[in-house]
Amino acid sequence: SDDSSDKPSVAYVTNGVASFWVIAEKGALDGAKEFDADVKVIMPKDVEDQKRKCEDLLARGTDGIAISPIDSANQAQLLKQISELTTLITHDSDAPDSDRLCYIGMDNYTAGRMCGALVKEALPEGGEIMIFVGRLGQENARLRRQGVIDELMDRSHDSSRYDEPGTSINEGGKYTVLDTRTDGFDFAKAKAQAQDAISKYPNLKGMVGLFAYNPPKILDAVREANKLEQIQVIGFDEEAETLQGIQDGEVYGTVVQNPYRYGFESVRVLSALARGDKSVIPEDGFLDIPARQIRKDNVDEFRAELDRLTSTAPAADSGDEEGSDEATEADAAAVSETDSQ
Amino acid sequence: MSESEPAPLLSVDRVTKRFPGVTALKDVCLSLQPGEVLALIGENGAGKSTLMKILAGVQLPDEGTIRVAGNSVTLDSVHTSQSQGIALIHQELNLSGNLDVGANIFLGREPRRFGLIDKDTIRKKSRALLKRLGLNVDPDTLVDHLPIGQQQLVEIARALSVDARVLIMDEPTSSLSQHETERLMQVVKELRCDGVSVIYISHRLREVMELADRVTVFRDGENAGELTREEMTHDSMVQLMVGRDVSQFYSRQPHPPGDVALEVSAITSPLDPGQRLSFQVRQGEIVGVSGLVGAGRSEMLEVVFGVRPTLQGHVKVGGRQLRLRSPVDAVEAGLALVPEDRKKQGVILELAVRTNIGLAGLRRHRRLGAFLNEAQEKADSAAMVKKLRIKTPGDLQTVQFLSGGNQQKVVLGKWLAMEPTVLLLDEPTRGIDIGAKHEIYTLMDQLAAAGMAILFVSSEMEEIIGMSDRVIVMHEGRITGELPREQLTEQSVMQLATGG
Amino acid sequence: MKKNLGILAVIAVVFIVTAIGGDGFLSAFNLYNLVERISLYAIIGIGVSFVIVTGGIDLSIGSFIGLCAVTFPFLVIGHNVSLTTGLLLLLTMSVCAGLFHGLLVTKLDLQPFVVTLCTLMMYRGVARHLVSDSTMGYSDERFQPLSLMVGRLSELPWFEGQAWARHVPVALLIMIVIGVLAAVFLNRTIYGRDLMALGRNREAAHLSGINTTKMIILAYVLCSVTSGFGALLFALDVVSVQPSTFGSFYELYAIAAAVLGGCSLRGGEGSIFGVILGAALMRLLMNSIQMLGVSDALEEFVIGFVILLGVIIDVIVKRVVAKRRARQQATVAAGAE
Amino acid sequence: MKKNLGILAVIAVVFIVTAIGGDGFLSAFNLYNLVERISLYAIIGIGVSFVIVTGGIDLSIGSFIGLCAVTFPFLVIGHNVSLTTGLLLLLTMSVCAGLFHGLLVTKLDLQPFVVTLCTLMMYRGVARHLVSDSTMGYSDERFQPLSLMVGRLSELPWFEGQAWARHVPVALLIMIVIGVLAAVFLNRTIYGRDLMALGRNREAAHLSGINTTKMIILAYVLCSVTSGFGALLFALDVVSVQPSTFGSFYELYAIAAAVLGGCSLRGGEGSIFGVILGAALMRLLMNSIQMLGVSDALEEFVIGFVILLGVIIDVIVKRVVAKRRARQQATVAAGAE
Ligand SMILES: Nc1ncnc2c1ncn2[C@@H]1O[C@H](COP(=O)(O)OP(=O)(O)OP(=O)(O)O)[C@@H](O)[C@H]1O
Ligand SMILES: Nc1ncnc2c1ncn2[C@@H]1O[C@H](COP(=O)(O)OP(=O)(O)OP(=O)(O)O)[C@@H](O)[C@H]1O
Ligand SMILES: [Mg+2]
Ligand SMILES: [Mg+2]
Repeated sequence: SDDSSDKPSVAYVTNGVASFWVIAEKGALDGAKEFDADVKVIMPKDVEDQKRKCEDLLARGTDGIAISPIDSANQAQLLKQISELTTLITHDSDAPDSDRLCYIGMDNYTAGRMCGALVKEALPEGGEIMIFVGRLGQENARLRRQGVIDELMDRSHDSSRYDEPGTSINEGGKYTVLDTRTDGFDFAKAKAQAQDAISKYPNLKGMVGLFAYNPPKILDAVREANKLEQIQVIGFDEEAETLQGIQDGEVYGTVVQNPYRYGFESVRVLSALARGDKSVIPEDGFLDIPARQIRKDNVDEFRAELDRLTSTAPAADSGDEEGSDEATEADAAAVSETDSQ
Repeated sequence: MSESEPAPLLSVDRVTKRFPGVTALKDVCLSLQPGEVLALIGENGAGKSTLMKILAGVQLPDEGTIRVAGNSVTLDSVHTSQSQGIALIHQELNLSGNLDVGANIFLGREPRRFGLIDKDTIRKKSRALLKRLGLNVDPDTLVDHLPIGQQQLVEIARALSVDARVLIMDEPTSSLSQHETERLMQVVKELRCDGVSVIYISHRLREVMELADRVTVFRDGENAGELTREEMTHDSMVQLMVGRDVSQFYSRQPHPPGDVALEVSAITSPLDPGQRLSFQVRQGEIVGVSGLVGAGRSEMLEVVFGVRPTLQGHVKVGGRQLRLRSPVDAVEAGLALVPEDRKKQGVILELAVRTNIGLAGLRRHRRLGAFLNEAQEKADSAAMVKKLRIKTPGDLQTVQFLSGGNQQKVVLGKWLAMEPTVLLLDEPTRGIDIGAKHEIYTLMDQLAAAGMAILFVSSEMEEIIGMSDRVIVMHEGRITGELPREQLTEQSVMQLATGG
Repeated sequence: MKKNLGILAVIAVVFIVTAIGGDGFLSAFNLYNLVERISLYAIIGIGVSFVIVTGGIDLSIGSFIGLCAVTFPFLVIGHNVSLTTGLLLLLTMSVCAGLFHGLLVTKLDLQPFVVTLCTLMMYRGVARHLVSDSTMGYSDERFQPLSLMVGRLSELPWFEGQAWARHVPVALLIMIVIGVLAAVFLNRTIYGRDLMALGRNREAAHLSGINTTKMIILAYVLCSVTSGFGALLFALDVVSVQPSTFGSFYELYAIAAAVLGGCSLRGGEGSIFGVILGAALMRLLMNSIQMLGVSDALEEFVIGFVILLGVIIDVIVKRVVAKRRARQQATVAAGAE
Repeated sequence: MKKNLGILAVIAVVFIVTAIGGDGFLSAFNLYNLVERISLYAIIGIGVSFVIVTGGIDLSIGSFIGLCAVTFPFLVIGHNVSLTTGLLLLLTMSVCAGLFHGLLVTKLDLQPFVVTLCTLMMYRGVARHLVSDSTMGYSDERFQPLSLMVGRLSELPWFEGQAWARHVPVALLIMIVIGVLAAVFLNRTIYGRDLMALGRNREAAHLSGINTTKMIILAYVLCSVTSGFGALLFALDVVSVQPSTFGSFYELYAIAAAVLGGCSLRGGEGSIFGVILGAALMRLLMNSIQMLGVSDALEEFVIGFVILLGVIIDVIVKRVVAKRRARQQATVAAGAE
């Protein structure tokens, strides 16, 4: 389909495979329609896969790549190669030292601190906290976790800190972060770990899930243990179960990014650049798409918005892409308006 | 041994070997003079192979001493034994089928040039060795592609390639036919002239009489006696082995045959698609199939039993046409095949004697459609162990611990237990001792008398002539002729076997 | 029973150590969870042991579980198929997968490892493509009736209100039923006997009139069907399913359980009871590690290490027993002279 | 050569299709990348084929690669060990791993699948624990000298300034050297001969006076050492190493390559050239999928599917050949009268 030469063809590279990225993909595709570009969305499995697939992209030839580097510190070579051969921007997680023209997304560390703030709200009188995450090897996971911890420990804003897991952290404050559990994206294991934590720590007060799928698993575990009164669940991202939980008052709150906008904006910027329009780049090179805290009060509104954006999530029915397109385009425009004011 | 004799090259002194449940060897002694051919005979399970494995360094004796050229040695590995100049041709084939003939012959002792295997030398030497055994296959052919008879010859070639002082042959001819056997005898005699000492194990007393300078007899893991060349007679040997005399050896009394049980009409010969094979076997009839190694006799049986696909022709059992798609059909139709290679095709080594015997009868005796009838299984195996005199601590012993001959009996038992109407036997007495042979012959006779049709392939001329009412002779995949009992002579058979 | 002494010992040790060292390990809640997990993993372990007995192996279990777990809601929610129809389609799918494996292994005589390695990749790809990588959920009330299978026994009509039933997962019941059926099949029917025989020596079994082809195919079908059913249980328990990861490595868990339980990958040996023990040991371990607060990083190490230990102990025990037996009989034999 | 016809055909087809349909596929840049990847994966494929020839298997390759890749910078950067010392330690580690596998498989007669399944988990755990899950980097200039191995041939003194050398990865050279050595070892030395023999019939080999134990251990050591070296190349190429994921599934890629190349997991068969072809096919496929713009979701499906296809074609070709041979023989026999 990419024969028409005037049409810029750009690529949107994620850092893994997850429903979070499926929403972003939707944004990217809508963006492509909006700004008349071809977009190829690539979801690599791991660092190596990301390298290989980017190389292949470059070989095929593309007018721009928006990438979420898995390990920006060590991917300098790759990013350099990309920026030499085509235009490079980053999204979701930044690579400040590279020649990327801009970064679209939020600051995971800050988001982590926002999450920590939610915990504080949920547990004003403090208590024992457990953190659950897929992998700690990942930049965003580490930053979020650190943000939560630093916030709870009332430390200064410094994203370079790192507390090794395995030791419980308490610096005299009300909050004790007992430990961090990693499940390696095995959902069954994620749930098992939540259950086991509940069994092990009888007076656990708060459970924080840093990856999209964690909060629902935690919620299941807490429910099964009938500890909804005792244990507060705080999470990340916008899984349906998480939002439902917030609505039912079983989950206190969650910090959501805006993956749809990641995709949408990335394509917007890239296609503009491809057409030689540099104006789309903010002067500080940071196109902020702030994270938001979702609580019981604003969950309905957020859900409505999300439903509009993902009304044709391929899962629902892969049948009729066409019919819903205009709608979503309109929505997309609407969103960008609402957010830009 | 007395002073007059020279110091023996090899002497075994009061060796004992125990296995779980069995004492395979009890204080056995044995001595071997330089340039002598010593025959070692005994019933199945007498302990022959065990002693030979000990001499080859495969197993260690529990008690007793072994002397080579006067000084006692501990043969704790195949290597030490080989370095003492002892080479063993095992009773069972031990070849790596994925390698070619040459590689197998020199396995573990490859000649080298610049540290690398010297393939040319191997090829040259192998060709010579094979020629000496009258086997004209290319050293580069994969062993997998050779029939079992020819594989046996490769085994022998390997043993010859180690120019040993002591060459042990554990039933080397069990899967060879007349022709190859004579060739082997010749080779053994040559070796004797070259001063090589040979221990020759066989259940074919004919060969023993022809070759041996001296015979040592084992019974139940003990020395049962010794015979000099002069004392050697068929009966004296049998007497020592079995402990009773087995005169009137072939007990075949032909009956007037019933109607046709097995009818094979115009099936394409597996070896020579140009040829068609047809014959009949009637109820109560015992039909022998003779021919040289590689004549395609096994293949023919395999086609009849549905193991090998046939291009054309059909097989009728009891007048009913048979779908030759797999042994399943054959077994359902009441056919049974005792295959040539018992280790690979006959028994399941890791399973108990009882399970093996029960295997073919499973379906027949099943209860409620799908459940095992364990009582029946137990009864059958008990019966067979008794009937065939299988030497085992109990029918729960795993088959791999049985002696070669007893394993063969287990295979027979498996099929007799399911009472077939047509019995196909491929080398049924391969590696079976005189006593047991006699039992099997009597059994065949009884079964035939009871109306069973028996078709048996054998490379042993005596038993072909002794047992068959009729003989089908094959040569290179064709049936070259059929001989009624009264026309049976070695000459008539050999003539047809070598192509008519 | 007797052949599982080694692993039983290991289980006992781990259990005691954790009971002492880990707070909350003996809590009703934890034991309930533990038993439920054991049941789920034991079920797929039993499935694969059919194949292992034939001397084969099925590496595709994990991604097949992923495929089934994704397909079911894809049908029921995405395409408004009724539960029963959905279940039937799931069953059909499983049977087909089994047939496919079996046919390739028998008719084309391909190596099971290779075949199922390929299908491992294929199923994963299909699962991801089918729903284009979006997470599927089982929280919809349409799944309610099925969810009973991962609930508490007390939720079933027959056990209404019994106190004890509130602490017993239905999954345990299911596992026991499947286990008993499997054990009977393997040890008491001619089919089980056939599998054992051909697992040891396929040619000899074939020449004994056993329809080896049919039996091997049957084994693969049984394995796939069990995995398909397992997939349902796992999905219902975990509620949300990610196409790209759900079920990955489960084949290794299943195989490890079977091997720990005394199945030989060389074929011809297998004990259902052992498989269940195997699964129990692994789940117990994972739970203990959490309870004892061992760092996640070490978790994999501990599991690998203990399994290896279990297998080694097993071998050594067997050898010692054999030696003793030999010596006794030898002396008997010697005495008999 | 002749036995690899099937797979060669598949490779040709895929190549042509992609060359026509995929823009940029034939670009120097892409071909360079492709060749480099092929070389890396071929190396570990060669490593595992030693073990496969003995009828064994090594599932731990992937996580062992992860362990090595993590340990090296952990030593060099974390503990200021010199490169050479670091390399020596890496070598020692590999040898030990191989010995460990080999001893368990021979002395205790454990099943290779089980042993390496356990070590698969153990190595991963150790790797993660060693650096407490933090990502390791190879971008430090201390690794510069080694990085030549994943650079262009032109960067080596001997090929200074040759134009063509700028388009040839050093990895290819390394792979060719290793390949030739391996091929000679396997086909021309007594050790290789021994491995082949025992792989098919261990007892027979033993009875022929071959020290099977020693040879099997050797095979595992060779495999581990090759993987260890491969780990270094992969790490240097990818630069960033995540303890929890780096190298996972590589064992499957390696084994698949070996099998595609004609190694039989039943042991006793293997061709180094074939292994390289196997690796080539798989990498080519992955590249083609990108070049043709197939959706990622389908990638795994396509790979699995094509490998299976390759194996099937291979079998069918072999059968046809065999049939023809048989018929010829027969006619010869017939004519011989
Ligand atoms: N590894 C073993 N374990 C247990 N018992 C064994 C083992 N090897 C041999 N036996 C037993 O030792 C006895 C002697 O066996 P052996 O093979 O030496 O007999 P044989 O004389 O060679 O008989 P055949 O003429 O049938 O070959 C047999 O009863 C056999 O069951
Ligand atoms: N697996 C095989 N591959 C190729 N050729 C074979 C194979 N098996 C047998 N043959 C050929 O078939 C012919 C007959 O084989 P076989 O020796 O089994 O016949 P036979 O008459 O039964 O001889 P035997 O006396 O050994 O039973 C041989 O010439 C051999 O070359
Ligand atoms: Mg013997
Ligand atoms: Mg034959």
